[in-house]
Amino acid sequence: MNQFLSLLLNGLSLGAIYALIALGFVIIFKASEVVTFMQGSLLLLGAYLIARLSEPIGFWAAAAVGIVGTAAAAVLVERLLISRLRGAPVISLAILTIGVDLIILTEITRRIGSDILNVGHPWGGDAVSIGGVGITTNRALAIVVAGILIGAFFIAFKFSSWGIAMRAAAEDGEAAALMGIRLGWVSMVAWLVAGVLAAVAGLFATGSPTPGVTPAIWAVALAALPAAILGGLDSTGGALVGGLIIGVATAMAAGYQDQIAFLGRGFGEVVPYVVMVAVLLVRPSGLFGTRDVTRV
Amino acid sequence: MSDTSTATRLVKGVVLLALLVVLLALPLYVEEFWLRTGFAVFAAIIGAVGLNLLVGTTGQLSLAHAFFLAVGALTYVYVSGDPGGSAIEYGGFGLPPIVGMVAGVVMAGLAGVLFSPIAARLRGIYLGVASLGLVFIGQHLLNTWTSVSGGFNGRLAPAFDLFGFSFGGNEEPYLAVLGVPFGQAERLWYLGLALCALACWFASNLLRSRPGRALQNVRDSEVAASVMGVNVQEYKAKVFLVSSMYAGLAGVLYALSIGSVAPESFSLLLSVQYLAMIVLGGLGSVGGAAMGAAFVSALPLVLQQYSGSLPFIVEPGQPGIVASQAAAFLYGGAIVLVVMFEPGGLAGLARRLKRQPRPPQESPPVSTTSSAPADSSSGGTPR
Amino acid sequence: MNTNKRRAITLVSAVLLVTATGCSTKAEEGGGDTTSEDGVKIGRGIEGDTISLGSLTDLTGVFAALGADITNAQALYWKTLNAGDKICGTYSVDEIVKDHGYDTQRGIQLYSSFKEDVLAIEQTIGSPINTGLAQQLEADSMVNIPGAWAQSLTEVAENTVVGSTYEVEMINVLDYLLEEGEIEEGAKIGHIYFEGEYGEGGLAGSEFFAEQHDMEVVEVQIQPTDTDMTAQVTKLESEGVDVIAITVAPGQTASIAGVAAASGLDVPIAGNNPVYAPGLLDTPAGDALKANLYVASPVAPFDQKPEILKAYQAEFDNDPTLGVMFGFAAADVMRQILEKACDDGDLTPEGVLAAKESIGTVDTGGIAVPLEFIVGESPSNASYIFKADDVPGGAVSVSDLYEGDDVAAFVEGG
Amino acid sequence: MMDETHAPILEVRDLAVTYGGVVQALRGVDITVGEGSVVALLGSNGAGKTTLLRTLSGTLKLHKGRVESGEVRYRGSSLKGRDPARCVADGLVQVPEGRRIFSRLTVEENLKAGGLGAKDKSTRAPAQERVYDLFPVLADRRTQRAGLLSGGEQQMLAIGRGLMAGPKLLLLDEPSLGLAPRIIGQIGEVIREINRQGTSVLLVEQNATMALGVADTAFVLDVGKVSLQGPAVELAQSDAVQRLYLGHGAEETEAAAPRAGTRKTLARWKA
Repeated sequence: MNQFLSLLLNGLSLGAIYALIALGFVIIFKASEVVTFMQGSLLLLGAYLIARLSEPIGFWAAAAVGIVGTAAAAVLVERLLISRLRGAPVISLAILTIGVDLIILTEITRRIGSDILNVGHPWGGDAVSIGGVGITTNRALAIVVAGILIGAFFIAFKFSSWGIAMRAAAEDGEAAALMGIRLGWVSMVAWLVAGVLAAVAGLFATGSPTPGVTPAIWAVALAALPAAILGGLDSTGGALVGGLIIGVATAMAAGYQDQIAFLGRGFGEVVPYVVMVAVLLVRPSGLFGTRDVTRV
Repeated sequence: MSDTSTATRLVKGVVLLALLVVLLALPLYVEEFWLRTGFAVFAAIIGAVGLNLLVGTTGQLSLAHAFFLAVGALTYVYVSGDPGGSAIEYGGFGLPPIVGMVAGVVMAGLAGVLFSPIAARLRGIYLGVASLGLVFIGQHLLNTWTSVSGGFNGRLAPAFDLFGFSFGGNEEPYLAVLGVPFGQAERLWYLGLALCALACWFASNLLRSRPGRALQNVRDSEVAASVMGVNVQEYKAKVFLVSSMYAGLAGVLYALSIGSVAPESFSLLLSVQYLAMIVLGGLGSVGGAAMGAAFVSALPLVLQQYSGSLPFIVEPGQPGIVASQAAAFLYGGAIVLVVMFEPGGLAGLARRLKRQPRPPQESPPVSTTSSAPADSSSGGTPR
Repeated sequence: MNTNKRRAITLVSAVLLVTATGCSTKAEEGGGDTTSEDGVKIGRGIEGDTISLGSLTDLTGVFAALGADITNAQALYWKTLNAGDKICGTYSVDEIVKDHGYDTQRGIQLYSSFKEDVLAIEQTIGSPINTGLAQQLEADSMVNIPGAWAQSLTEVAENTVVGSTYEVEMINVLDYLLEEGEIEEGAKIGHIYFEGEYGEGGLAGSEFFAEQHDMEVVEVQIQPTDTDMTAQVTKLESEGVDVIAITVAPGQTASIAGVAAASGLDVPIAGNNPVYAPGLLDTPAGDALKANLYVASPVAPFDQKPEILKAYQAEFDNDPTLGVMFGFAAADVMRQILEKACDDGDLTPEGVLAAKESIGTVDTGGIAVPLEFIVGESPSNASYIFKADDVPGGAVSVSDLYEGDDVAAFVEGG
Repeated sequence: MMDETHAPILEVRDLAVTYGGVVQALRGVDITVGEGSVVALLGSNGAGKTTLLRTLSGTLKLHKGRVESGEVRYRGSSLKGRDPARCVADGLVQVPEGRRIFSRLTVEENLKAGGLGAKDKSTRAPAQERVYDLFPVLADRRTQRAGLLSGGEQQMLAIGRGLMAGPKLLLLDEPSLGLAPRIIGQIGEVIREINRQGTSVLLVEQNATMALGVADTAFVLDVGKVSLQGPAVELAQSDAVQRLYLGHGAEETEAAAPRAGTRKTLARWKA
């Protein structure tokens, strides 16, 4: 039972990180009609900046710079590339982001080289006990911060001008434009928010119990893609639920691998994809996605 | 009009023929490394042409190509390979390689058919990401099913032979042409060239045929296509079949090219590389896919080979950009530039250089948008 | 149009004929061995007074850390040698280094790009690449030093594995812990290992050891891409293990040590040599690693060979890992084999292979464990055991050369 | 009725528009909307009505259309190169054909979205009150998803949404499309009321009965050109309009009439 609770808690913390990234996917999709494959390199970029800067300027300043820098990079990509291709086929745009991802990933990999960069979280490898179940402070904070960020986002999404503009634009871009909503602005803010979310996810994804910044954390975003898809690519709530499902399912599959040994060792790795394909078979637009997303 | 088109076709025919002659003569001159690189390029071309049928022509984004390549490669080594392995034992039927090759193509096609109900249910980007899942699930399967795959390190691929003529391994019967001994690399080159030419020929015929046009209609608008009497689901399933069979053949050649197969070789990166090939080459064009495949698969090797004489690339071990990174930058950058400025890819570029106007159905990039604005005077702009 | 086409075909065919009958450069290439002035048979890979050695390394992929250090160390080794004794008193060594970025296909392609030009290969990183090359190595009599220690590598005569196999390493480190009283008879071993031969090798070692000592092994398999070990360690914790054996990569090692410390699972951690990199000491798990990690290694930590560290640091300014020691050891083994071949009067590839097989015990002067190359057997029964610490290389020896009591039994039995 | 001597709020002079440089949608169109008036623009499918509106609202570029020649002046200054957001901020607001309400947003959110383009943010609250006064049914359903409204209610929401930005000139694109006659009548009354409150209106319609009943002046667009124009009352009496838009035989005539941009008609067939 203790093992179960521990796995659940850790799964939720992992899921919180996935949810942050998945939310980025969804926001960008809604605002720009782009399925971005570069969340992974944005996450890596954020973590890399924070890790490199935390020594000279301290963790908190580094975190601020890293988050701002990542958001700036995302906005730059939107302004320089995406915004100029408004109306281009979704597949072309997705492929474009793969190209950008490849460039950023290669460069950061080159810069990291063979090191494992330490982010220098003030909480280091500390652990806390919640109801008798141990979890690293980093992961506990991840849940809290992700909860606050996602909550804040949902409020903004529901009530702010940008939120309404974005939902309107997502539903009918031309009609929104006719209402005087600047689609370019909506799209830019979306990329900015996604950049922030990716950097924050990177901040926690590289803390204890993961060793630090290596190019491998790029793959974390890849596991968040199924989370976004299974929730429904155009559903923000779906991103949250999808992230948590993937996180918990992955942790459980890894923790109970003896019981599911017939599926092959190391099954936990593929759980996100298995869950996603299973969900898509039943609901082709994801759990909460609108069925009529035919434009993709 | 018909005069010019005849002339164009003639020019095209002569160019193709000259290319073929050059390709046939090359093994007499170039070194084994280039022949092996060439064989890998031929394999990549076959795979890229197949993926292009799916993504470029029918507009279905697939990231699962690596999986279908794996099915082809694994089937080949299992059907034609012998049981073996030391740490991890694996089985094999030891049948003639040609049987293995055909089986590889058929099995990959079968895998495509099995996946096509999912493909039929999903559209566009949902399909893309679901197919991404297939790559991961496939790799897990390969790593787990060690009696077939040989596990993490993989297993050796049996050399190919056809009716006693060996394309590797023992190199029998001995053959020399104009004093050049034809060893494994030379023989494989011709095998690759023949299969590749066949695959390209079949694909261009398919595109020109009635079903080919139907596929393009499916891409442009599923609704419209079905109104016009195209059975969309059936066509989608069929194109998945053909595309994955191409991938299967590419997988067999991939195995022959490496000499062994390891699950790790069939990662997401491979799928992304194939996608890069067809985007760079030009979606929907067979020649473009071939050019893109040559570019993406040969670039890292060529850069590595000439790293000494290229100013921006350092020798391995020195600080700076090494060849494989330079290659990654180059094709990442090329993808961005192509999507931004030349959606027709290399094929579009070539066409533009020739300044030959084309009938519209050959030039457009993928278009999956079907949400025509309500007014009747929408869209309808010539491309 | 038909006549036109026919004319074109005729023309092109004529061109083909002319080009084909023109001299083909490849046709004149004559292989074959010759004999040098001092009566040594030479062939592929030797031009004048230079022996060319190949290197298939990873400078951009997952094993870039290892690859860079080995490559640097070998370059330094040959530079020193070329300035001094040379091989056979005559030949200097030239390296052809290729970076495959841990891409199997690229590795195989690159092999074909230099196989006509090199006498032997001093470094091949990547198990799948080594597996893929096996047939070709045999066909080309290409002596090769893999950057890996899998049992199956020893079964190819050309492969020259510098160190004990993963099985032997794991038995040694566990045996050491038992001897030191860190674990006791009847203990429970939790083993976290990679899928694939590397992991399976380590696991076979711990299972054999457990059998000998009435122990139980709880196995947890992971994939190389896993980074968060929480679920796995949680499982081991709930099983109440007394020691964690690991056959993983450095990233996972840090995570395992970190999670174990955080959850209060304060037990020794025993690892195969690839589990550790000194960079891990900077991570939050650094203290846990220093406290609990024991690693079996084919090469000695720098404290045993300070002169090598000094020489390296004079030349390169990165923080060296034990990859440097391995690079030196591999180059030294290669030198000894070449010298033996030279003594035998045959520096052709076949001669080098014969020298490798007949060389007997190779002593690298305490850089690596003593080696003897018998096809299908672990080249050594010994390992160096080290702990993590804040010193160059990140490792301090806790024992001299160590050979566990059970290794002999394992080698005979297995 | 307003005096025709007022300075026009909108002047279209000799406007020619093509799509993709090939398909000519408008050729030499002249239209004037007087300040404070209601102008009806009639025409069949493919006549160029929607193209004209796109030119006015700045969305022509989204459809790869281009102004080849001519000029559009709104309140005395050229609209050239003005993007949709600028147009809305300047009080030129279009209510698109087919309503295009944001069906997954609530009624109130739709109205808020409509107010986002207003230059002066402080006008949003009063504008919303005005819309609720005009359409009490929307006030009752303010928290409902817009997609759940009836067709007529959706059209009212679309108009209300357009009013949120405080337009000086409201462009209405076929507000009667697909609605029952009774509802069409209501829409006509609403248009009159909006006009009374000081907003000029350009009403694009196929339903000539309603349009000519509401408008002061009217233009008939045919194959990208203005074929008839004049006071709405007079036009309603003319033979041509009687035959084409009010009377019988409309279908046959339309089918027989030559069309610009046949491909656009085709596009409709496909969709």
